[in-house]
Amino acid sequence: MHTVHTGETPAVSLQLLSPDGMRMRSAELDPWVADIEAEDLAALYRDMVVVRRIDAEATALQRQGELGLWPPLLGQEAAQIGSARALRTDDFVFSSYRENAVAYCRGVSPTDILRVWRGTAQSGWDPYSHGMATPSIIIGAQTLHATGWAMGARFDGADSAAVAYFGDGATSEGDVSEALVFAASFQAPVVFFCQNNQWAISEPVGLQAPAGIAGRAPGFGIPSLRVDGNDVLAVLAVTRLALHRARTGGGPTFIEAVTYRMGPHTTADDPTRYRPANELEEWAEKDPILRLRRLLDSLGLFTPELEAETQTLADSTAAELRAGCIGLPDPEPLTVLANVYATPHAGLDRQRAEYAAYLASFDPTGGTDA
Amino acid sequence: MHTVHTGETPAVSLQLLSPDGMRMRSAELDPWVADIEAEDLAALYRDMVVVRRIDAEATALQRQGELGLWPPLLGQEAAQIGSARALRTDDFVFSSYRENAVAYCRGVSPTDILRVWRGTAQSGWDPYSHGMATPSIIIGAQTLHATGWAMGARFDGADSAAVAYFGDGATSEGDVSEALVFAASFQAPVVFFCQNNQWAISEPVGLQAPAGIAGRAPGFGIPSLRVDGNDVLAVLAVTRLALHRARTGGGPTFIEAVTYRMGPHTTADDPTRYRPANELEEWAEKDPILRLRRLLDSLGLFTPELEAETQTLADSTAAELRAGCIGLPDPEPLTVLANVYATPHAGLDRQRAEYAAYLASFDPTGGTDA
Amino acid sequence: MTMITEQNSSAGAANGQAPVPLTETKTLTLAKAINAGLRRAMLDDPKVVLLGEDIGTLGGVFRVTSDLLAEFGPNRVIDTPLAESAIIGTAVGLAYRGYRPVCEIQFDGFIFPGFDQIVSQVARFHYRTQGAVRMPITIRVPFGGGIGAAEHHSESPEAYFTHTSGLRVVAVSNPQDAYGLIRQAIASDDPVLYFEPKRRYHVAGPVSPELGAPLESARVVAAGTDVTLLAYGALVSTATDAALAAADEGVSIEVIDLRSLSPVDYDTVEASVRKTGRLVVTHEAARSGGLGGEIIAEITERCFDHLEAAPVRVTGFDIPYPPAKLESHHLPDLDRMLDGVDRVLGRRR
Amino acid sequence: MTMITEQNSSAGAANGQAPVPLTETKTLTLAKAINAGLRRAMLDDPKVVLLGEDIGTLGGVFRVTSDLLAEFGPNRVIDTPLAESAIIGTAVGLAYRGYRPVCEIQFDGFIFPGFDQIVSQVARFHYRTQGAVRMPITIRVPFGGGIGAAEHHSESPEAYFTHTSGLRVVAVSNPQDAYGLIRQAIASDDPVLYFEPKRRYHVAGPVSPELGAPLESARVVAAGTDVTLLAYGALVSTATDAALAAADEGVSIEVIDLRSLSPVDYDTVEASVRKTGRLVVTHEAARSGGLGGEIIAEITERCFDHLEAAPVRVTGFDIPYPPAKLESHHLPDLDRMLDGVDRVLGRRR
Ligand SMILES: Cc1ncc(C[n+]2csc(CCOP(=O)(O)OP(=O)(O)O)c2C)c(N)n1
Ligand SMILES: Cc1ncc(C[n+]2csc(CCOP(=O)(O)OP(=O)(O)O)c2C)c(N)n1
Ligand SMILES: [Mg+2]
Ligand SMILES: [Mg+2]
Repeated sequence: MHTVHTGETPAVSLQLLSPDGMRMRSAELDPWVADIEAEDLAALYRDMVVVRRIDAEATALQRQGELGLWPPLLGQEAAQIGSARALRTDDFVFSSYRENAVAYCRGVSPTDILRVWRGTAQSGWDPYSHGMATPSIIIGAQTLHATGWAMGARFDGADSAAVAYFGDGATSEGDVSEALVFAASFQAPVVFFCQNNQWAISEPVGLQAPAGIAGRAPGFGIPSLRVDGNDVLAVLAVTRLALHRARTGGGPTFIEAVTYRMGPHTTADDPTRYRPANELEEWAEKDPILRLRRLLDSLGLFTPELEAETQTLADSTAAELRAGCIGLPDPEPLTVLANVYATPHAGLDRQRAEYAAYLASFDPTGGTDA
Repeated sequence: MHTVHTGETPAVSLQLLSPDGMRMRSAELDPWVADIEAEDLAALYRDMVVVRRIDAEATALQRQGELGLWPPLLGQEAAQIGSARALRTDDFVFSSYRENAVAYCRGVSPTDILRVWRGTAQSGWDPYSHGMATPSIIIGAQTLHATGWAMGARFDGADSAAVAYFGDGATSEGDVSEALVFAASFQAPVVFFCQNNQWAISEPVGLQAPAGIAGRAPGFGIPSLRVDGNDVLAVLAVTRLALHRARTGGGPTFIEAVTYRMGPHTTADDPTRYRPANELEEWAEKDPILRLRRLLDSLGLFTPELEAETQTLADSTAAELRAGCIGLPDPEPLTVLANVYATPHAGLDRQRAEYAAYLASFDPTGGTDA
Repeated sequence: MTMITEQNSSAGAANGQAPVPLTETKTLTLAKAINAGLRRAMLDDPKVVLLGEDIGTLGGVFRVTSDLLAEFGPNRVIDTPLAESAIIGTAVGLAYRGYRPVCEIQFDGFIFPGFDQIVSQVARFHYRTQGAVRMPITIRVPFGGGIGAAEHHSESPEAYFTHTSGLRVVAVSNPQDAYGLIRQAIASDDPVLYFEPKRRYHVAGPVSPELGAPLESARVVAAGTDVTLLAYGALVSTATDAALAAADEGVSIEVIDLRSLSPVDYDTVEASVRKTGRLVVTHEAARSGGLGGEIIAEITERCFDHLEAAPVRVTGFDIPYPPAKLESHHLPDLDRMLDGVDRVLGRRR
Repeated sequence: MTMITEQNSSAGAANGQAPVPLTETKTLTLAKAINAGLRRAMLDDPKVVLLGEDIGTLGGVFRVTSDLLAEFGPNRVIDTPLAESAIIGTAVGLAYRGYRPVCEIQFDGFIFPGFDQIVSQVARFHYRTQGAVRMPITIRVPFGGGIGAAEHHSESPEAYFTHTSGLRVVAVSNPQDAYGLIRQAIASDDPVLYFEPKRRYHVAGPVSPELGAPLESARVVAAGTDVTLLAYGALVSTATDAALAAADEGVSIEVIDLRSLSPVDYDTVEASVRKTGRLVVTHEAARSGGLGGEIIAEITERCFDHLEAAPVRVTGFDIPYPPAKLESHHLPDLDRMLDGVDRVLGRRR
């Protein structure tokens, strides 16, 4: 029945790198990575190895009781590095909690990344210093923030773009659909970057989106791309393409990066309760780092120097992370009552004074001042 | 760029009746109205005339101060009658505030339709007696209720379906998108019936859905149909088609009925502030009643008897409506505190007793009992 | 039956008059005073933008934003799609970029789809980022009943927001405050919920171009010595009438217009209760969990030894908003306020 | 640093044991007691269905629904897409069709996207339809802090719901109540918000198969004569400890577990305060607009002449939930409760 429209999600994803490291040609994407030289490939490789190492070290710190929780990105390095390396400093990222590789690319220090997870602060960095908002834990909420920021950029006549990162599960939240509506209506320069890592905690993507994810945005009037999220080159290319559209008045673009969460949802999760046994192995063959390494190898670029230098950087970053984490000071008690408001607030000022007096009552030296 | 998917909404709507009353052939839709005889056409005509009269009478009652507000359906008679007449009694309707013709088809008395608008009750009828929930004023909320009801029908193994009525503006609300997600995931037997009447108060549909409305559901995995909403036969056909899918395990269907709100948003609205001058005239040519009348005429079925009988029914219904409205008793004061809970509630029982005593204190005869 | 409806409660700008800049004291309706305040704020700061449903071409269902689209254009007066979470959520993004968004929620009952963005995002970004990110967002909400409207059009949701740390909440009662406080709300670096008493939109009063008393301050409307009567929004005028009626019976009521619901100006309230020893709080919102209980608890703590009697509440019942024909039984009116005064004076029958 | 996280706070059903029907008194953790109550309700009534994120295959992030999918199948234990408004909204539709849905909200802070459906729909259908449509919906919410979690995982949003007419609200503190009240909540023809003290999920206690005291009733946990200390949820155990500590100093505290937050069992509270003359209310939620103020206002009205001192609140501050390393400064603990007791006794330094 031809007039019944059924959704169709492109079965294949855009690729520039096959799982065995072959460089595929794509008339559509090649121009967007034409400037990528050997050293850029090496840099992407280095990035991915380092963020995987950050991830492993943070996981270890959590296991050792130094972090309350950690949401690993293992397996999603290409999706995050490829997209984040396409950004300019004047762009702005609104992410979820798993985008630690994106934060790394935005210049956030490893220690700052950990503050939230160690529980010393609700956010680890000043968003304005890095062009990246602090992670949103409320699923999907940040897609509206990104859209609003982008509307503002358009009003300002700036050619900056906002990027909203979110997961496959997030696509079910009303906020994400509303963000698509507003982005389309106001032609906001925003890139919706969905990492479809196949799972939302224990729920497979098929529960959230039986018809697939990339097919959703077009119905809202937003062009959509489905990319192999484990192919760092293809991700870089499509993100550049989408950002270019945004900067040149082309409005929003939706990207589905098909990837895989190789670890647990967080360190508190036990995926053996729900994940089919062979799934991990299947995806291990499509590992994003291995893939780029194979390409580098085939091009003769995977030199001992690169390997050593990468290793050194990963080691030093991990060491910095560990030392930074353990060295994070506990916040001062009275900061619990600080910064609720930007301006003085009678009620809170009183509560702070009372609590300061209360704390002082325990201190024989009569210490803490309000 | 072939891999960028852009939304496309079918430019044409399904039709069985042209604006000048020609019966168009459609291999797809004809089977769904093959059983429609002369008397059925006459009945549809009668329905539409009567509900237009109800609408006019209610509008008049509002102007005369007998109703607080009235949301006219003028122009949307075919969309509502065509769809509602496709339903069985065991189906269930979850509507918005404008679906008074649907309520009429569900056997709700004109007086009961008015209770809400006269302000004597929050809802005018028992939903279970009519297979129709009381109207939702919160835009879009009812689409989730319909989806949940339909999930229940599926769990029960029943072949009943739910129908959610909503407007073009409602498609922007997160709830409506979430309803599509749940309906698709659980293959719920629900029909999403969107009356695109071109306006959401003062906002044109292009603001809500620059890419059109019918194209949205497929991205969620829900087949979609776009129908001429001023063509009562085509609306009947597509609704039957969608209900059949629902009853036979085919899951949800989305219908966009393209129609026009010929009146103000409500009696409190002034469309001259925002509506282009010629728009109303253009749509008047596509009037749903005129169209069916032309068909009846061309078939020699528009007899003086039909005209007279229709007129009589419209007159008597209007008279019933007016008398019923004016005769609606004001609710008893203490009902203000009734039915908040289904079971006794200490706090409320106390407030009721206190208020009864308070009221009694004004009554020299010592009247009202708690 | 007279019912104030969207159209006939229009602020009256439909007549095509351009908004008048306020340079001297003028008589304006409350709705027009807000309009004038919005306009002043938009003229003063190009970063002030308005977002909401039907606020542009139509000028809002109450016409509060009349003529602003024509003056400031579609990048500053934004007719948004029908989605409250998105109205608030995109305002957050705009604030992130340095804007000062003013969101209109069409009616009180439609704020809840945007509740998550208000409570979990708007209210918390400053705390979350240790002060790095400010949320100078104003959320305008026509609130309260008494207009004979259908469900969801007459609610008083303010207590949900006064319980939400990180927000400021104000409710205005007259044109002058409406003008001064909308400007202060927009100028505030904190998010402000700004409640507008919709059944008073039409009432006119003098408005000077001053900012008036600070955002956090209450105002003694009528001095008195026997009982302190606290009100806000539309009920301030009822409370003032009650005070006049009580005066006839020899009872001297001090009426206080709270203006700021969060924080409450306890200095002003406390001074009054220390003087009168008796407190009545009135609001349209449900009694349980309403602002009245909070204020009574706080005042009892601060003034226990000065209280002559237990403070009394005169509020809406613990019910969903009732149908129009019953709302007069739900809303505090002059008689119920006087009954509350009687109770706090121990005169209850 | 020990932090209770989702995994290690599992109710322990991960070991594959089938749930045990409760026919005699057994020792169960609070989480397992809820599981047993859910199971009992599902066995008793085929119309009871569970909806939520990760509640099926995973058994919930706290494992409260462990093994129920296997026993009752996917039409009764429904892993839903990630959308809280839809979880509540489809439950409304299911209730319309005669079901008794039990919704799980994964963590307290995730209830707000579903707020509109709860406040404007679930709470109001019975009133709206003059009793024709019932909403026997239970909404389970793990609540409260003290588990060292990230933002949105430690909140106490109960006051938003106690201010919402049409809802019933309960909070459980121990396995026995958890079992009895979840069954009563599900059996209730009214909607019930059921708050689970997540940091007490692991604590075990005896659970008999009885329904226990009625849904609306409070419970005197420890009798006393000097001060009434009101608590609910996780703080009941802290309050009990505080009473023990105070007893050592010769102060006799009557501890009451509120259990029902809406309506409050004022008969029980009033009787206690008439005896002691002094009231302390404690909760983790922010002080302003929290349940404490409401109860103090009501009790002040009912027992004014019996009060020896102004009632005192020991609550969380008026702040968004703080980072984990600061939560011990926010949450009422034994010392702060004793400080509150000192204050109400006029012993405050
Ligand atoms: C509004 C809200 N509901 C529920 C949660 C609990 N939760 C945290 S992560 C998660 C799954 C998210 O899945 P997805 O969007 O695919 O992102 P991923 O974790 O796979 O990166 C859920 C349900 C939440 N954080 N926010
Ligand atoms: C959640 C919510 N927001 C705002 C409103 C106010 N409102 C009532 S009708 C309406 C426009 C609805 O347009 P549409 O969905 O196209 O339906 P129509 O009125 O055209 O039938 C609006 C904004 C509301 N009722 N509910
Ligand atoms: Mg995922
Ligand atoms: Mg419309």
